Amino acid sequence: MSTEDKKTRAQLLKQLREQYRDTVDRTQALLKEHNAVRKEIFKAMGDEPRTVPEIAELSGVSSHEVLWHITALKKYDLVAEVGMDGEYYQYQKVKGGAS
Amino acid sequence: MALEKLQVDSLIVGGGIAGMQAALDLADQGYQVALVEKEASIGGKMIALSKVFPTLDCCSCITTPKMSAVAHHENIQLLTYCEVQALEENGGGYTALVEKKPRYVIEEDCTGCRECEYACPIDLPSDFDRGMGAYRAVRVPFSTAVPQVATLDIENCILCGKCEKVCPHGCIDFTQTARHFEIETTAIVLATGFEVTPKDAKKEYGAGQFDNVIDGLMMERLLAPTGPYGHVLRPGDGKEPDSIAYVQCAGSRDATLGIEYCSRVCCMYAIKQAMLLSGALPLADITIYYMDIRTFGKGYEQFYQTARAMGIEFVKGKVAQITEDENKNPVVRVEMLDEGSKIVERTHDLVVLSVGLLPGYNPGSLYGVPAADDGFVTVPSPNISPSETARPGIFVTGVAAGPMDIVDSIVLSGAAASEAAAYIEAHNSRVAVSESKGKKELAHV
Amino acid sequence: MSEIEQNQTPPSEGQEEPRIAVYTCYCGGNISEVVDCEKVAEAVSKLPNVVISRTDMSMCSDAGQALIEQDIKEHGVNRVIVGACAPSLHETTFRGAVTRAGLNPYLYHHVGIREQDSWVHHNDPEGASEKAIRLLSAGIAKSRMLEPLESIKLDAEKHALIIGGGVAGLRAALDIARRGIKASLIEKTPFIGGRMAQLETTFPVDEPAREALGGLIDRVVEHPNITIYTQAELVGLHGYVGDFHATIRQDQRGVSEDIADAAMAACEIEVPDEFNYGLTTRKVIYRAYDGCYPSTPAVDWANCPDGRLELTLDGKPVVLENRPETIDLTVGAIVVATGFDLYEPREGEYGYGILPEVITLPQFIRLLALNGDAPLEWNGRRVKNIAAIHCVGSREVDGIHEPHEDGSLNEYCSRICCSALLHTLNVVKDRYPDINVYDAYEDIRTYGRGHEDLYIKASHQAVRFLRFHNEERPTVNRENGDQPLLTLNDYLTWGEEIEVPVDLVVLAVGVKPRAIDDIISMLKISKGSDSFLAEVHPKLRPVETAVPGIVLAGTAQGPMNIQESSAAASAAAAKVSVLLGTGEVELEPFVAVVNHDLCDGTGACVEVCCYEDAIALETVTVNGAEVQRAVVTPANCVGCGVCVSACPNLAIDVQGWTLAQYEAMIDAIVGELPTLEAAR
Amino acid sequence: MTAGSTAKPKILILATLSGGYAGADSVGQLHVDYPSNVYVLPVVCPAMFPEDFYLRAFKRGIDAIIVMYSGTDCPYKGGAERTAEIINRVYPIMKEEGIDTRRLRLAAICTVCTRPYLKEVNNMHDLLEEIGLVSGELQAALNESPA
Repeated sequence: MSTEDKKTRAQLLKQLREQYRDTVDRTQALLKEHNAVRKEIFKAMGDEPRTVPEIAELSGVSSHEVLWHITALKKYDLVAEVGMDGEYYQYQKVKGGAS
Repeated sequence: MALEKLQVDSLIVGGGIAGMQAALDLADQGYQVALVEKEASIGGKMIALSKVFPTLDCCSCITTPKMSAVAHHENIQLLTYCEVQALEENGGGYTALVEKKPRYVIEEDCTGCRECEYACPIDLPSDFDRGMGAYRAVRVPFSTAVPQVATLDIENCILCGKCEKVCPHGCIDFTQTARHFEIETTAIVLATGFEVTPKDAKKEYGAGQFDNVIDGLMMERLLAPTGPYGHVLRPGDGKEPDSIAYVQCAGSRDATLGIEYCSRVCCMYAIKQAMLLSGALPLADITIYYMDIRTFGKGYEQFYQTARAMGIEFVKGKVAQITEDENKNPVVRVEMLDEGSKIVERTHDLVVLSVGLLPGYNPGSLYGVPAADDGFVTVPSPNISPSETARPGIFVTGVAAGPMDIVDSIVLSGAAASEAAAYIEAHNSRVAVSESKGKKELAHV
Repeated sequence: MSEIEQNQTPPSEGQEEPRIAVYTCYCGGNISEVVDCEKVAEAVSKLPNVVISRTDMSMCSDAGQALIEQDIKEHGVNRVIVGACAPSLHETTFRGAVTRAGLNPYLYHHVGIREQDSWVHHNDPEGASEKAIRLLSAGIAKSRMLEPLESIKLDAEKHALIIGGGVAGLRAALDIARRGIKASLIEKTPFIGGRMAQLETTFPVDEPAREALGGLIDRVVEHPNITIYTQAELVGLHGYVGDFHATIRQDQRGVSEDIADAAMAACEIEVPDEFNYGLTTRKVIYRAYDGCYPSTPAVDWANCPDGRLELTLDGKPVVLENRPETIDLTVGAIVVATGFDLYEPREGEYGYGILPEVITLPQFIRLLALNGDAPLEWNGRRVKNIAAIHCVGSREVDGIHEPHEDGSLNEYCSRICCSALLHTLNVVKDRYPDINVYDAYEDIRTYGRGHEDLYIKASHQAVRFLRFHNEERPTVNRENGDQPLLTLNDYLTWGEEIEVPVDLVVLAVGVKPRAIDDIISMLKISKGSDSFLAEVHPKLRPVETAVPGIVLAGTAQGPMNIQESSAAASAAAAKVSVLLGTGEVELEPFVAVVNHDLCDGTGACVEVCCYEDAIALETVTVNGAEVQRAVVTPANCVGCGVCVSACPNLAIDVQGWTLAQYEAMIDAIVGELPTLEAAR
Repeated sequence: MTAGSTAKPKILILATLSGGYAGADSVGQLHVDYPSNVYVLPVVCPAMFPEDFYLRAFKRGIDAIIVMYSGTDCPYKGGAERTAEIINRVYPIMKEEGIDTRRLRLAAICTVCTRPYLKEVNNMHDLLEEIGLVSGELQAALNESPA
């Protein structure tokens, strides 16, 4: 990419950021919130297999929300399902996956 | 600048099962077809289902080959992420103005490798998984999507550029803008489908606030092999449910919602799900609260009797209210119609609302075909011409023409294709015979 | 998705060493929930010539197909096997995929491991996995011996035969004709229009049935591509898609237009009128109804002694005789629109046949039509109370209902009776508001668009609904009083026993398959478990039969209302247009081939072959000598293989299904299983 | 899974595409369980197989063969009669070779003959439990008539 192209592109991106400022701000806030929640979830999980109610109990995040984040993390290989405890599945951080 | 132009015999609006079938039935007869789908992939509602009644075939096994056939058919132009914005009459046919939304991904170069998706930091509740799972702001819509290309959801993007950095083919293109083009067509088939009763419609059922009260489409995702949890778990806390209840007519045959019609598919999908659940969770108790069981189609009554024989409990009762106990278990209050309307309360782990079908779109103003009182497209002589609308050359199929199941949608699409073909033939013979049509130029859009 | 790639046999130049790719499909869990697909894929990867062995969630998806195409292009794969659902469902799908990648479609082989494996061995996953390996091994063995084949292209007659002149047949004929294809419609009775003509009004739009039907009939009659044969039946059929030869027998109408009315007046033989379901009589020279098509009366030969009718016209004796004609038609496709029969209740079922007050819904509809606006009387009494009973002859359950004479039960829902009954009860309430109407049901199935309104309206019009349970259906008896008594436990009121004296009982009888075994055997199509005609698959090929070129329209396939019949008929017409539109059909290349090096002209094959001009001895020149050798005409060969076993020299095979391939498959089935990694 | 499991008796079904094969698919759609050592091969019409074909299969280790043809519903003219003729000629040869003739069955199975299909399969399975592998019989016959 030539310097000229890069410049044009940078300008376009800037324009796009301007145009979508509201949604970018909203999404950035969402990301921040997700990161905070996940930090709590990971803390609660430690390196042990944990069920959703256990994580919820330890983290103070609602079990509904914990399940959603676990589902998202599992989909992108950051958390794995490792077994079952009674009526609940257990999840564990994937080594090298979760930060 | 002149608009790009596409000339076809028939324009199909909607790429769900009904639209795909109509497109295939026309294209197989040798007509040029343009299929316009507003979403990033075709497949419609059907592709998100688990297994389908009454054969219990896996849904993908029916849908994905049709998706593939549509994509590969030499007579079909597939136009995803596109919407018709205006329609004009044009010499006995129609000209549609279509907008293609920017994907911010160069379709031709994208291989669907999903590197961008893995790199994207934004997790969003996935519409495909009815909010239970997550997807990223840039993504291939689902594993069997057609086309297999990524789409960037600019409304939920922080423009961090991570996707752009990882894409091995340099496909991410933030400079894309909407494109417009015209489709000249003789006939139009509307296959605009449906939405289901919104979660918050029934205040008596918790207005969508209870985590463990879900709708039938959510249960489809839980039962699907590609479902969000990989198991049937309740969304409130991931518990494997022991007791599951279905509330029939949750949004149909309900004067309080102004929806008096029967949605036609809910009895069968509830029974089918109940059967699949008793396979997935052999120890679970499954109850279906119903007013009338309407298993009217070919093989459906036998399916119902099999479900009864399997031990699924059918209770003739109207669910008046759903509340939550302190453990977030849903509690249903049932008017037992078979016991003189006695009121009983029962607690379940998970309640599934058998929500009804609502029209997905009112084509009235744009296409000039009126909707009837029930919101679906008016069909003036349903007995003799079940797919003909009030406007010449415009036909309707699938749930756009009223609630119907997949089998009936597929058959009606064959009928719509038949009617459209006859209309095209009559139109072509009207057009001056001497006027050589020549080969149709199909612009790449 | 997992993949195991090996390169046991390097690609060789020139000669075609088989390079086989095997795909084991999870089928969205349908297979993988029982069969260990990964293990199967690993096992078959060890077999000779297998260069690729993969699994996938859904091979028939676009991505799955793309994978096959990619492997063909990038890995030089020249044989493809997919282990998945039944071949009847997706074999053509995968043939399409390999064709797109430039491979001959007949180098594809499909192995069914769902219907015949995972779905029937739930309790034996180990055995199911072993079976999958053996079936795939057999497929691989066959695949090594596959050869590229070319489909047989034949001219197709742009002409369709439609059997049945009811609304479905008419609709199909019209749609086919409008596509520029000739349509010949045969109707058994003297008049077209079928059962729709017997209705007064229709639902969901309340319109005079004959007006809507008349509009359709007018369009059919006026269309230049359509020929109608009434009093006509199919009596013979041979041939195949594109070139069926149908023999039609047509009775004579019997009377000409000019003497028709006089002849009708002079005719003295009266028979029950089936148009009114026996409520009235008609003469044997008759019109079905005013305004019927054709309008000329016809002679009902079946009810004329010795097929002759003697009349006195203008004082002169006239003898009318039936001299049936035979018509031969060559057609490319056939639409079966033979309609349905009504369930006839057993004697004593709800008092039917014993109590004159008990009639069927179709009879009641005719009664209302004949009655017009006059006060409703039946059996000499003014009708004040009517009871209607749903599900008569439908939803029969083993153990509760007595089987029919042939041992069958009508387990299905007849689909049309609930809405038809409520529509009719609303007509009663509109016309005779003072009549009390009781409606006994188990489930009200007003499922269709606009049908629920019929139920709502009936409720508003004070039709009294009573709900029974299937295992305790209502009874109708006449005890002491002179009125029949409907008795049932009504579960809408705590299951208490209710007795209602009524003047008329209307049975909402179900529909049942037509007795058309002769047509079924001529067409070689099949019935489903409910005895209605079977489609290939309700979603993949909903109006096609397993016989190429023969499609289904309307209630021959199962219960449907008018709207649904029209839709099915139009869909069937679309399939006919696809088949015949180009004037050419493609046939599978699975026909007999003779190896002239082995043939010595015994003629054994010619002797056993039952098909005209399929195989014959011809004089050919071999090494300068004129000898007799068997020669196959592919278009006439059906590929049954009768000649294969008859040949003493093993000189004949059916291509695509050779004896050697079967032997190889058997060897693979009994062979040693490929050894897997030691750990297993 | 090891080679040892090959000792399970094997039932081969030659089923017509228009009859038995579709019937076996119908059984699948009902999800009814039956023994897994049953292998169905689709055939156009079993009239194509000469007598030797059956003998060869038994000698290779197929323990039972059920030919599921379409009977009187056979879509091919003469196919059903011809199949029956050939099968009838196989029986005496089986006897000669010392093979129990019950190992070969001809059954008319239609596309929806699910119960007859299951009956055939289960009966044959039970028979094999009783009479064992075909290899035993062939070995015994070999011992009786030393070459």
